[in-house]
Amino acid sequence: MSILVGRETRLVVQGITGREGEFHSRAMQAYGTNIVAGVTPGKGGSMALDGSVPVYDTVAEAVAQAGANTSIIFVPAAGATDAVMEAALSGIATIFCIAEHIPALDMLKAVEVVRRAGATLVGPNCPGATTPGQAKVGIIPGSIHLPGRVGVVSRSGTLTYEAVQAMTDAGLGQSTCLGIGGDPIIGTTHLDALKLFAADPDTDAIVMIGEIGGTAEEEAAAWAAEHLAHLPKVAFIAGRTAPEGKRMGHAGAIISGGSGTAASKTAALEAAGFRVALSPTQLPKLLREAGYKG
Amino acid sequence: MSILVGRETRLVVQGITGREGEFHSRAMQAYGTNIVAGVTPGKGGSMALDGSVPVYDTVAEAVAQAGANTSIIFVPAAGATDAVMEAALSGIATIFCIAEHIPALDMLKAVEVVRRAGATLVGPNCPGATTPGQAKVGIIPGSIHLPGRVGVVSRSGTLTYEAVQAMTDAGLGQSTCLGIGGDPIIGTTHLDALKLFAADPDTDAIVMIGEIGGTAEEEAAAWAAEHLAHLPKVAFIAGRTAPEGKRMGHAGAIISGGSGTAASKTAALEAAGFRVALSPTQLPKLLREAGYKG
Amino acid sequence: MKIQESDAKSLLLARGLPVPAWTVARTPAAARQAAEAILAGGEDKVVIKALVLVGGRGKAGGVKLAGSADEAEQVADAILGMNIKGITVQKVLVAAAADIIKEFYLAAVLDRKSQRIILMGSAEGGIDIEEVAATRPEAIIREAAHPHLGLLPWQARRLVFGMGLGAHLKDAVKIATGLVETMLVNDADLVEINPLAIIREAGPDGSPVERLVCLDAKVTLDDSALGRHPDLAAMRDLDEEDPTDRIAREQGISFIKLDGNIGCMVNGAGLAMTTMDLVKQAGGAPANFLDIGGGARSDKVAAAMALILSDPKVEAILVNIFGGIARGDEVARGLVRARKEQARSVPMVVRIVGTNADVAAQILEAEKVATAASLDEAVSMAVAAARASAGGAA
Amino acid sequence: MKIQESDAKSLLLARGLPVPAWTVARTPAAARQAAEAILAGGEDKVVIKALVLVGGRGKAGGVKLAGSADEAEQVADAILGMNIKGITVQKVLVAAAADIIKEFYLAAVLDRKSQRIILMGSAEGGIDIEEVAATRPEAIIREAAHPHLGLLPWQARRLVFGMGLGAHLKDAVKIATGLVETMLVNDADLVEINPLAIIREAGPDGSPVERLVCLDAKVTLDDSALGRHPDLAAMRDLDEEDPTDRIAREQGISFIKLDGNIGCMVNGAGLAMTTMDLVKQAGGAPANFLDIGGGARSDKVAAAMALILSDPKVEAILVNIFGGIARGDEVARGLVRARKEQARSVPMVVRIVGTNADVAAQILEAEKVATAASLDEAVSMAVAAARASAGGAA
Repeated sequence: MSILVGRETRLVVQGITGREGEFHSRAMQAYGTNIVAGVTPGKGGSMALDGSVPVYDTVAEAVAQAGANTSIIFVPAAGATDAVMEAALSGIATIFCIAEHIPALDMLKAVEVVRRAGATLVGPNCPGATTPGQAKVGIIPGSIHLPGRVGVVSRSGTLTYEAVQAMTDAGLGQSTCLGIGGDPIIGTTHLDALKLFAADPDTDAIVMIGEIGGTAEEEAAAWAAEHLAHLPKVAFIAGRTAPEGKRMGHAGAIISGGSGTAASKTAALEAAGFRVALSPTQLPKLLREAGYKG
Repeated sequence: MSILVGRETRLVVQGITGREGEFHSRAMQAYGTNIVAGVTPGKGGSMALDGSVPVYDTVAEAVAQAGANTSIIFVPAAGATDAVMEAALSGIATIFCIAEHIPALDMLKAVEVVRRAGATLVGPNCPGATTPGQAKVGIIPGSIHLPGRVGVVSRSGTLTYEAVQAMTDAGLGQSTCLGIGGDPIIGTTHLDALKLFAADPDTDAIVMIGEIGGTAEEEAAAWAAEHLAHLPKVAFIAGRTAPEGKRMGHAGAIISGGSGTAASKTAALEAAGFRVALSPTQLPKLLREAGYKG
Repeated sequence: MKIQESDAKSLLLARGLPVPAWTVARTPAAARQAAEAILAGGEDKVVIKALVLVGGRGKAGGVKLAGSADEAEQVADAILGMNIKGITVQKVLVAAAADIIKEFYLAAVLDRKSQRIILMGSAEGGIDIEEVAATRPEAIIREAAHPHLGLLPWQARRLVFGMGLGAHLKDAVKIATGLVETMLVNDADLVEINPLAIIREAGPDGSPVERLVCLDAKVTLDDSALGRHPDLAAMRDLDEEDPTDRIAREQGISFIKLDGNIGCMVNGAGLAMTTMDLVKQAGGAPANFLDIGGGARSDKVAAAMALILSDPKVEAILVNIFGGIARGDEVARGLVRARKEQARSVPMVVRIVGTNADVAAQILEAEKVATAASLDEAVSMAVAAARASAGGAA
Repeated sequence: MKIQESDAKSLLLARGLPVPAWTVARTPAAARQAAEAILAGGEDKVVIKALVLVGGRGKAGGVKLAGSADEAEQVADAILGMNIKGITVQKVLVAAAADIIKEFYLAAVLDRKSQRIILMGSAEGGIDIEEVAATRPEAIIREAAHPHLGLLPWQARRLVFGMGLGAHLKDAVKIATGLVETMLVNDADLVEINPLAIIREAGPDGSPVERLVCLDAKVTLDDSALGRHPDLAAMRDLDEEDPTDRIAREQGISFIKLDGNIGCMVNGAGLAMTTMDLVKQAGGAPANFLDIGGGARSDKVAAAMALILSDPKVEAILVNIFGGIARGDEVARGLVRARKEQARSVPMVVRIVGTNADVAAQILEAEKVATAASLDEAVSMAVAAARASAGGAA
């Protein structure tokens, strides 16, 4: 199933009856994602998406009665960490949290709970993941994808779409496209994503999209140098012109004390064998140059 | 090393410069226990026990510099749970907590931390453990022991001494004598102790001392019925005459709502193949009757 | 430590939970006055409940309704002074009688087996939860609070839906969460609401509305944590505390009065229970449970002796000390001194083993105190002494 | 959100931490008055510090001592109105000048890598911690707070001993614990004390005593949590906030002004940065970072347009929208409307792809707006338009 999502995904949508939840659930269903349940406390017993999906009061019921194994959370920030913990402690294996503006200290606690439960969290403030031709869990437009063997991971939303579109336009299909989110505290890091791709027999090349702030790209690069030497790898880092000390939209996108710059990330990636593009549109060409034949 | 303590024990005493800490440290040292370090915040750099034991400010130092692997805590109740967590998160494998009157909700948090750290806690409100002839960690009088192959576990303090004395008087030596403490929330239960004894090649028979309150003895009995069928087993339960609804000294020793009675525990133990004594002095005789030849 | 319903309700109120107003009255006149105020507010009836720290007051006739101030005064007069399981009722709680639509049970308990705070809920309220637990365990919903984060909102929701309280989701979640908070903030062992009830009352515009409220409350506090909660320690009900209980508490001695005639002084709770059990088994009757605790200095020994002798039924004393932290010689000296200062004289049998038992033996011998080497022997001697003493007195 | 030293110190005081008294003065006269009071209290000198939300005020001359009220007034007069990194100083903090024996560094930070709150301490205080971290990392002691229980007392002790503050164990533990509490209670990203100092001051009997105090304080708050802390949100320093910053914040638009002449309107932070980078790479200069966010309704588009045009240096606008949640047609309609309402006219290049991009194209074509199919093409067109516009203006 490539990584995280695929044909085996049995999705429960937490917040399925909200405006966003319903809108994106329809889009996911239209893409072919197997949505087996919705959860909205107080609406248990009703049906959503034109009668096709049962709604439960709790995730535990969605797991027990509908066999859900994956969750996507469209609950707003104030209730999102609770929803994440509910999913993790009710037996969900893979959790996607879309909401932005979640207080970092709330997420810190939730991430610890998720880790202790042995579950995987993607996000928050992320667009989700798509395994083209199989399932999409999130808000990435389905139309930009092409099935293939390149794994894409990114901290951003629309920048991911841009990169994926460029790949698709060049005929380079994707195994899974994963947006991990731009917040300071996230469940799945670039490094975690690379480890998943490394273990995936359906992924033969890597596209990594990063941005200024933190050292997550550097850590992923260091690991890739050792463990992914055999795979063609390309990267793009946004924020080469960002000034120091200002948050560039994402809570995590800030250069502080001279660390987290695009230059330092680019240097680390190049040292680790990535070819680093100056524009997302260059990624397909660089991937070919790196020896990718797919 | 029988269980929990023995020749491999490298003990750090937390609170070694206090009145109780120093008194019992001398007794443990006299018994032959290898005390490698003491901890008293602010007295790091000094020596305790007539210059024989270095004192550190933190348990981490005691582990790093003196190779401590076991800790005994003589810190009073107000600081005891913090000391337990310090030991567990500083790399100590086995922790004994002697203090009584620790608030149960504090201990509940600490027990979770200990479990997550993969350490073992004995107590609180316990007399510790002795592996006769090897090491004693705690406050059990060393003189009552005899080396041998009977494992003793008890929720009580002086009642344990009574039982051990009876065994020794009858020439029945002990592999390890363990007092697990009488509080409602404790790190090592009767069941945990039985599992340790079951895995110990030096233990050939079991003496289990319980008392009214809770269902820990019943749970241990149920496990023993299945896993310790081959071992001679005897038990004693204190509190046959205790009235309902009154705490008999130990915070955990209370019959409530008709559960936790000596009668129900005795029945469970007998059903599980234990011979249940009416007095601690009967234990050696019953053990012989159960087939123990040691 | 158990606290009265009125104090328990105060703790719930402090967490913002819905508890109907109440008044505590120590006289029929005060109860009448409280009832008048409630009836003047438009209520039909008041409920008058005995404030005692034992269960079963309802069955004992300690809970009654009244429809007028006169009736309230009569009912209060009947309940005040009533003896419920050995406790004389000294105060009553007066409140509006609720118009109950449905009753539930909800309690936060410290669960020893799982080492968690467990929230237990049932759609069968107002009844004996232990009976429900024994006969129909599936009628009880359980939710274990996170050991470090407390009850998480989704856990509260799951419990509430399981209890069939989905129609009152928001209020019920608040109450469930508030129960665990009450436990955590006050170091309680138990916070029980039985019944939690949906009641019918007059809304702002006079038309009837439904509301979820805590009609009764029971809270038990962790004795070990009272030191850090002086406000809670002050809730100890001295009305129901014997003078001997108070002295024992102040001396750090665990003491529980029983019905027999053999006073017991032991170090260690397990050994103290064992000593009682053996006395009973030998045909005697223990007069008390008494654990003098770890150190057992001589002043503590003297206080324990006074406690035992304060019970006029005591006809013999059995001292059983296994020295560990407690040093036998110190206990022996304390016994000798206490013996000299005591108000009345009853036979005493002493057994001291363990640390410094030899010195103790010398001290006791010098004072001609009867001693025993083994526990069984000490018990037999004490039972015999009590019999002789009782025979002599008869 | 950054807050001023005075507000940061208030948050520390609220946790009971030792912070010497201070006064905020907005005029030289007010500074004089504050100095007079301090000097009358027996102090030798006062320190006057510029209150600005940028670092390096010391090097910029924004921190000075004064030994008399006259001197304090003069110093305050010099500092007030000073320009520090683009910020005009509008207020100063006045406090007694401490008699410092030794300085330390202590900060609680939200560490992304370990996903923990990390307490960082160093015996080298009052200096640039980033320099110490880069050159002598062993001089920094780190302690990660428990993710659910916060900083445990033993962790605080270990840190304090590691920093060589064992002689002030109790106070230092309280400060370390208090820093993490300050972070947790206020949802801060950073709570920094630099310097934490041992100072000499007059004791109760007049003889000198040593005390550990927080001499400076820096706190950054989590923007995402301000909604639940209205008291903290009120600490936003409007003195240092541009009118455009305020409008952007109120509209939920991420906006950062830069020095160039090509205004950018993009959806998504990563794509917005990328757009800026490509403009620069193509030889242009971005005038701003602007992320209109997820929904991008037409009123938000209009507000974004107004923000961009409020910068007189802007000579061309580049709109880059990748439709996902944002629908391309809605953005296009917003652009058309904003175009009609705008105060001044500059060339605009629009690239809309993704959801409803086809409808968007029709709308823009009908209004004769310049469009581009690819990002690279859009950037080239915008850079060319800005050059032409600048040429025309010259």
